[in-house]
Amino acid sequence: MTEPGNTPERRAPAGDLLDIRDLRVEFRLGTRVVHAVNGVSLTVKRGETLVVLGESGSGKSITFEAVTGILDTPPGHVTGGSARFDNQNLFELSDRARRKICGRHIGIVMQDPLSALNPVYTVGFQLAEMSRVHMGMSKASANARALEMLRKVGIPDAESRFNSYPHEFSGGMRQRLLIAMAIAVNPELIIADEPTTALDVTVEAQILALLRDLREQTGVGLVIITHSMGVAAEVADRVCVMYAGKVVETADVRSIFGNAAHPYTQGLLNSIPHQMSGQRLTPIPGQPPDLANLPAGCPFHPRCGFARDQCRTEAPALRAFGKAEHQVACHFAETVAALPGATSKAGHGQ
Amino acid sequence: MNMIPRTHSQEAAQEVLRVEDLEKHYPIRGGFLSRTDLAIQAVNGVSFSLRRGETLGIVGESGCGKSTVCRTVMKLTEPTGGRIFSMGHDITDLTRAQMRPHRRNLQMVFQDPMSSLNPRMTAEEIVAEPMQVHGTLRGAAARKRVAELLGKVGIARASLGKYPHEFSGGQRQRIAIARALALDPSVIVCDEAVSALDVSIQAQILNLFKELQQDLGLAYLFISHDLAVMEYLCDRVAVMYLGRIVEIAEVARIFSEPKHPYTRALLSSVPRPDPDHDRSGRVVLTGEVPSPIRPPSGCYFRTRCAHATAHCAEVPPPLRTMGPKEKVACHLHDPEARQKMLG
Amino acid sequence: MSGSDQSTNAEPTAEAERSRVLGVMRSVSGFFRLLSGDLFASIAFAFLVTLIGAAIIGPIFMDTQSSGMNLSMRNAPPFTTGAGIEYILGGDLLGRPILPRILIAARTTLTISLCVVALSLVVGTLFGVIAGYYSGRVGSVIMRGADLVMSFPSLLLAMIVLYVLEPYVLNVVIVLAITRTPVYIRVARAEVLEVKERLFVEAARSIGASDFRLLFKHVTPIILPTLFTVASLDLANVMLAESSLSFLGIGVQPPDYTWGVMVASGRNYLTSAWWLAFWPGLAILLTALSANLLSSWMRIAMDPKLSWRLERRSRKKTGQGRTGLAPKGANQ
Amino acid sequence: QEAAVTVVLGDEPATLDPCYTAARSNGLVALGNLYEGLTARDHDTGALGEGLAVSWTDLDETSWQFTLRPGVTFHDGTAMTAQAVKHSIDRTLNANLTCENRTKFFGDSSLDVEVVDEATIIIRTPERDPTLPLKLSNLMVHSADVPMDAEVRSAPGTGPYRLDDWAAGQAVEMSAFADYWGGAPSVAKGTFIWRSESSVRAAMIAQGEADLAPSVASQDVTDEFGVAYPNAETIRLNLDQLKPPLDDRRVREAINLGIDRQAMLGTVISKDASLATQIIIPAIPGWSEDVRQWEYDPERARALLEEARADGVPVDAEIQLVGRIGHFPNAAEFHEVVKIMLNDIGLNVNLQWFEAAAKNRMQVKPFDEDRLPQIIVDQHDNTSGDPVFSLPARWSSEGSQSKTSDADLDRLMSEASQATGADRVEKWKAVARKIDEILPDAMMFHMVGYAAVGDRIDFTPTMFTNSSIALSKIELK
Amino acid sequence: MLLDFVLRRLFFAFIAMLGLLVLVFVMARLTGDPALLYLPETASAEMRQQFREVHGLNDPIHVQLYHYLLNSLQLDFGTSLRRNIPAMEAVMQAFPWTLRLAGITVVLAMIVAFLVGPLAAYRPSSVFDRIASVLSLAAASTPDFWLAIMAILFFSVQLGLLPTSGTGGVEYWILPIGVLMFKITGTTTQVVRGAMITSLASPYVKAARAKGMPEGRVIFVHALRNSVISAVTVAGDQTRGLINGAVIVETIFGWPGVGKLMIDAIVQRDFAVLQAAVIVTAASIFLLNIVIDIIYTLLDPRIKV
Ligand SMILES: Nc1ncnc2c1ncn2[C@@H]1O[C@H](COP(=O)(O)OP(=O)(O)OP(=O)(O)O)[C@@H](O)[C@H]1O
Ligand SMILES: Nc1ncnc2c1ncn2[C@@H]1O[C@H](COP(=O)(O)OP(=O)(O)OP(=O)(O)O)[C@@H](O)[C@H]1O
Ligand SMILES: [Mg+2]
Ligand SMILES: [Mg+2]
Ligand code: NI
Repeated sequence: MTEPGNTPERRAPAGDLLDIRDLRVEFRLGTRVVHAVNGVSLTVKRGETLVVLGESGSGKSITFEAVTGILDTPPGHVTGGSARFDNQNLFELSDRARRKICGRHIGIVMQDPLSALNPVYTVGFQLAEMSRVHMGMSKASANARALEMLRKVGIPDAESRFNSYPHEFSGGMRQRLLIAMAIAVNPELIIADEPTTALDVTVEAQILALLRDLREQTGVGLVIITHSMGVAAEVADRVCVMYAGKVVETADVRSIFGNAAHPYTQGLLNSIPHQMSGQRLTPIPGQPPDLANLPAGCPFHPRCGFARDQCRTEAPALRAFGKAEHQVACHFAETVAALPGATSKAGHGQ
Repeated sequence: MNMIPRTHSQEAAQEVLRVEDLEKHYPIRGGFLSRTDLAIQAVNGVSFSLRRGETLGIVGESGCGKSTVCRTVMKLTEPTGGRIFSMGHDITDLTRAQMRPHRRNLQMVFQDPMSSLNPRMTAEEIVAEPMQVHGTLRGAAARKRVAELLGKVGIARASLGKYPHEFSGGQRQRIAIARALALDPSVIVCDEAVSALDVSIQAQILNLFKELQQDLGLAYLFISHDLAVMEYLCDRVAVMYLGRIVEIAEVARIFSEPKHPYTRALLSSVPRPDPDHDRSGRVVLTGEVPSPIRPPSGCYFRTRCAHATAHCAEVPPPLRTMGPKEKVACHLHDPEARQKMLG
Repeated sequence: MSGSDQSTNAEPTAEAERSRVLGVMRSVSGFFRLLSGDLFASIAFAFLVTLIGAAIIGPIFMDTQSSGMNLSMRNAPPFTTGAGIEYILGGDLLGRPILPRILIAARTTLTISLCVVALSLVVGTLFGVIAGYYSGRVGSVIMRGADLVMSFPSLLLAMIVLYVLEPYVLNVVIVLAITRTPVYIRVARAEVLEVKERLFVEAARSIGASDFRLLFKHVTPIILPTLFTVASLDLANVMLAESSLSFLGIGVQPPDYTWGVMVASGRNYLTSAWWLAFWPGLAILLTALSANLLSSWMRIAMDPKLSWRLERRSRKKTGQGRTGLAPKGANQ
Repeated sequence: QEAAVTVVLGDEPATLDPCYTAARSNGLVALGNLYEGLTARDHDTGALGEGLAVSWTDLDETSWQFTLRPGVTFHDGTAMTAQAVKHSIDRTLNANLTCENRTKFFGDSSLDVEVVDEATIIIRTPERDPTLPLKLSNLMVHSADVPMDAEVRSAPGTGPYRLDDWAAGQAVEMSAFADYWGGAPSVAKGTFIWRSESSVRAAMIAQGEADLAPSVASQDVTDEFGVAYPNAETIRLNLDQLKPPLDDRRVREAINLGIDRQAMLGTVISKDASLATQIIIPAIPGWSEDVRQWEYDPERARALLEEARADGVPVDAEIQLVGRIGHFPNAAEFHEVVKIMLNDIGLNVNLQWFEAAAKNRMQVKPFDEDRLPQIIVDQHDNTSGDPVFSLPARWSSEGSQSKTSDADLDRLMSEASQATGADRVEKWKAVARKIDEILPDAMMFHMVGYAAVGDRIDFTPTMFTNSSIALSKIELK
Repeated sequence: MLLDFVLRRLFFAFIAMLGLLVLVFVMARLTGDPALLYLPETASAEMRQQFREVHGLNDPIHVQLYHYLLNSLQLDFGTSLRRNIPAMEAVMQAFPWTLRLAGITVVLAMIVAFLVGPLAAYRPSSVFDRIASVLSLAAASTPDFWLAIMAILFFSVQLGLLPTSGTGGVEYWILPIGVLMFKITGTTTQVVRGAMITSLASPYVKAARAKGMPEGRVIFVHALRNSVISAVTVAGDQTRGLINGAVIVETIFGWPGVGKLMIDAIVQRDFAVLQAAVIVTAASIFLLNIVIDIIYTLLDPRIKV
């Protein structure tokens, strides 16, 4: 895709832990090229929780895979942009140096807790591996630390579970394990990719509580990828909404839920079933876009009720809207935000 | 055919599905020398009934037996106990062949719209299949009906010859719904029918479900772990825990004043899409779900219940009728038992 | 047939991708596009097509020479000049030209291999599907039977059956098919065990479809591609097994002949007339190799995670291969 | 380095039991090395000579007296006595053992052995048998300790070598027997090994891994180390006289005329083979020089067939050419050529292959009534030295393999079997002429074998090399 | 648990062997009458009859089978018709040769496969991968008898480096093992490569990279272990094939193994030896299967015995 990237004009504040600019990733599948990430820019500050929100396939995971260097190459290729961690461009590092940062300073909690654990090694081994490789600990002290981590993430009866295999754990416990692994070496940033999607509500609540406690205790920066508006509302400081490989809106959590300015964000909020039976929901019409065949102009225009000619030809850049922290990529954000009923009806109190 | 005489009360005539004491135990295969009589007690005495045009929701944690209820109701697996009545007929012991005519009343929509459609069949073939199997319509009539059904769920005529992979997730679920409608059923069992869809698409499908119910008088047995969806769609909700119904009541009542401690925990765990929601009163359940092979004695929930006492470990609480349409299985809500607990 | 690869689908599940790839493969141009992504597979395909073509039409022009004898050309070395094109690969013991004999043998060899593969595929799939679907008693009886056949030394089985039945082409086919069938039973069963848990099977059952319909309309079409991959690999095995039978003197017998027979009888002359065994041996090797290459290509082509490797690049290489390098256009 | 010789054979011997030496793989190792008979045949001329008996006479029509060689000891050190000889004969003919030497050479007949003294025995036959001394060259003498009713792996014999070791599947080793009556041979140690591929056997000679390999394929020998020898195998096509059209002599004659035997020589059949007119080789008394060789004359063959056709003979009926898989070197090509040639003169011949047991079944009575008319390719090994071992079974009305039934021929044969001396020779010649007149077969070739002889040894293979490798006949260079 | 598993498997193996034995027993007797093979063509019908009686071939087949099974229970597996020794003795002489040949071959093939397979899989479609794939496929597609004879002609006759055949010191093992290895190495390499590609693409390998593990550790600790299972499966299949007799290689190299023994036993209708050989090979194959299943459980904790 050749439309101009939505590079933010402002400089990253000093507190930025991770600063992604104009990231582009494509998958070259022979004749098809899937444009999975199309100029994503976002920042994470120290000690902040950023929730990346978006529907399935909107490029949330791929963005962070590209940043952390675990993208499948081929077919995936980073074709543009930069990602600075602690003012170091990750893309300029050698594989080896990058691997060091990514395991050591950036902890990653993968999307699927069952398949992300190696089925043939005990959980203790996989956990202790972190300290052994990154901190050069001896086997014994690494094991001790692993045990401590197991307790910390709330796995009951940690000693006896130490030598279990991942398949002997329930989904919630596996997810805790992954979190334990990510925090084992005290990283500054944790990227958790849909940490609760596979879990049911009661376990989800436990995991979210765990993450929240963790941030409070260690001050670690947190990126949580999810497509659940509820999760976003629960944990986020800031929210970043993605659509078709682009950030369409980013703001503090209250602005998103209270003052959404992008029609897509509004559509999402309106889609949540939150009334008592009887009334129709107002879904977003149409289908998600084909990333191999993105429409010209604003990628959301075919589904957007506000679409004008400008939207069909000119891709909107991410721009400030209202408060400084609130950015949106829509030509008509002001109109949209001002529409009656646009403000979220979420939260239906009891 | 194994028929039982119809009951003639007004209530029963309206009743399209009734389940009594449904039980499904999956035996665990024992060793060669040592025999085990253990079984996974997936469903353990579940009873409910469903009337025309009504939606009954079942919620509960993963593995509590929701899908097993659906599968046994659909006779996709044989129940190990209890009775199932479809339109007043006892279908519990029917063979596959005998079951066939009853399938026209009972249809199902599955969780994953991709894997519930045969990837080698076109949309038209998929929707026509039930008619073929039951020989209701054939030839041009069938084709006309297929187009009509697909139109009803919002699939364009031009897409009739496409294969499932050429549709999006939401469209696929529409096709699955059209297939379920093909035989004019009175009950549609939906096992997590919208869980795999994105919110924006999920809303479209939920609307469709509502419309169809209004137009066709369908009854739904609706399973989801998304309580917001439940609240939106259901008339009544049953809460299951470890193979048993612990609470069943009208949806408004469940959401406004949950009675069973588990229901309460469940409801307060739901993440609210509202940053200002008050989360102080949240009950976060701790511990793991007990094994369905060796469930705890007495009340199954007692191992994780804040109010559990010795009495709970001894006496399993019966599902007591509380009001006209509500039942709860908790000693706390049984004055007599409550007395014992405190005393 | 859908050759379209522009899926409107935003969440490409593995199954969707798989269907897409199969759709692509089903259309002729799609097939060649995927094939052209793999040089070796293309060569293998071209070789097999040429071979089959030559086996069908070649002998029409040369047949007279291959059955009669011409003792003056006995053991004529290859590339003998002035003896005509059919002697390009030399002459055999009776002075028959080797080239047309190889082509005629190709008919028998390929017919036998294809029949064996087809037979064991059909029978094995049938039993495997049943064993997988009725995984209870019926299934375990079938599987134990398959185990029995598998633990039976295959050459032993061949010898016994061929001694009882006499070594005619049909019997060779039967014997080889018996020994290969368990492979298909196992693969088909394993696949069915997986496929029958898929929701669409359950869905079909829930609309009241009969077992027969489930098995042959819903389950079998899904597992066939996998079985075809196995079959293409098996083609090579069967050819090798057939030639082993010939070596032991219990395979196809003259006047019928296959490459295996030619190698087996030519082996006596390896010191004096190496070409008698060399050419048919080479034919076996190349054909088996081609079948193997095609099979491994098919495995990639049908694996949605890997099939992209086979599609030709649609545009010139942009940027760099590895993510580790900074893109040129990255603005700092 | 000791005078050791390694011989590589095609198969491992099954057993070295002295009464099983008739099987080729056993005989190759055992005969002339481990065991000897009362009489022995000269390896060069085939003439019958002394063995463990120094003389024999016929006392009357049915009894023979043998005088044993004195001072012979078995490998176990015991002396060879008349008792031991009687034991050997009785054991070999013991019906409970199914010894191959009995079934092959003695049939059902029983011999009555009388021990006269330590050095003399008298053997009585149930009926007159002039060939008894010849037959006894095939009956191996062994120690009296060998059990009567049980088979053994090997036994103490009197031969020039004694068995040292037999590692199953690998090698048989033997060394010169110090007390041998005939003196020490020049080869002190012999090792027999086996490889089934002819090319491998030849390669072993070329590499010096072995010194002698009998019967390798002609293409595997080189001028350097290959020696041809007549191997006493004779090939014929047995024509099914009981089924039309082969029951018509004109058809059989056409077959004889229609095969270009000369063209096969040097192509599918070794160039050193010779054309056969009878099933026995010329060296055997009773071979008739009067039987002519059929010339290749396809025109005449076709004419004969036309003639037969005109008389209503179903000349076009399908004829089955029966081959045995791997029968002799180049058997496949041989059969194909025969088929091609016969079809060329206008017959309808189809080639079919059978495994040994299946083919044997077809060759012996009772014959399958529903069979097609058959041409059975038969190879006969005649080293036994007298036509009586070859002819009656094949052509007398009673013969187990015979499809011929001719009263004259039966009479001629029974007279010849009883006759002795020059009379016997003449009578067998008459039989040969009669058979040629009836023409039940198309005689093909007396075959040759090839031996690969390494450059360390001097050895001239003879027709006996096919059944026995006598290490004592090998000289080291 | 493990004991229970082994006992159960042994029980089923016993049943299966019994079935196999009955099958071989009956089928072997359908292949023809030994009396036709062991007696000269000139033998009379009475002599053939006598032969059958002596060797117990006269009874109806079920009676023969009954006696055989009864005797087998007392470990009497009959006597070789051709060799006059207890059939089991003949088999037990040959079997160790086969076992050693099979074992060494498979181990060596596995080593090569594990050297080449992962390297090829690491960069699929790289030059190394393509060469390795085509070579291993070619190796798997070569007729072994052709290869064996060519190897003898080349290494022994042309170069004079190795003995042509037979048994003895190390030099005698090289050619048979080399020829057998050819096909097995090809097949195993293919499988290891395939398994490695799959496991390198799996989420837990991605996760290991995300954990910041060095690449060497990712490949050899995380990816390799998971592909060993499929390698064990093929190695098992190949060993099974070799135990059943590397007939052709044994025939050509004069290797005194059980494959050649079995084929000879059929050709010669030496039923007792055939049956004994089937008992021994089948028993060892069933044992091998049990061992492989136990190895599976050791390699992959998810697999329950
Ligand atoms: N290996 C791959 N090959 C081809 N396309 C890919 C691959 N991985 C991802 N994609 C494409 O990239 C796009 C973005 O994928 P990504 O995983 O980032 O989505 P996501 O937002 O994380 O979705 P989800 O919520 O389902 O995890 C998808 O449309 C997908 O089709
Ligand atoms: N075929 C089966 N064999 C054995 N056990 C089974 C089988 N199907 C389900 N179970 C067990 O029965 C219990 C209930 O399963 P079920 O699928 O009904 O749960 P669920 O409530 O639908 O869970 P989820 O929300 O994860 O879909 C579980 O413990 C499960 O392990
Ligand atoms: Mg994702
Ligand atoms: Mg479920
Ligand atoms: Ni609410």
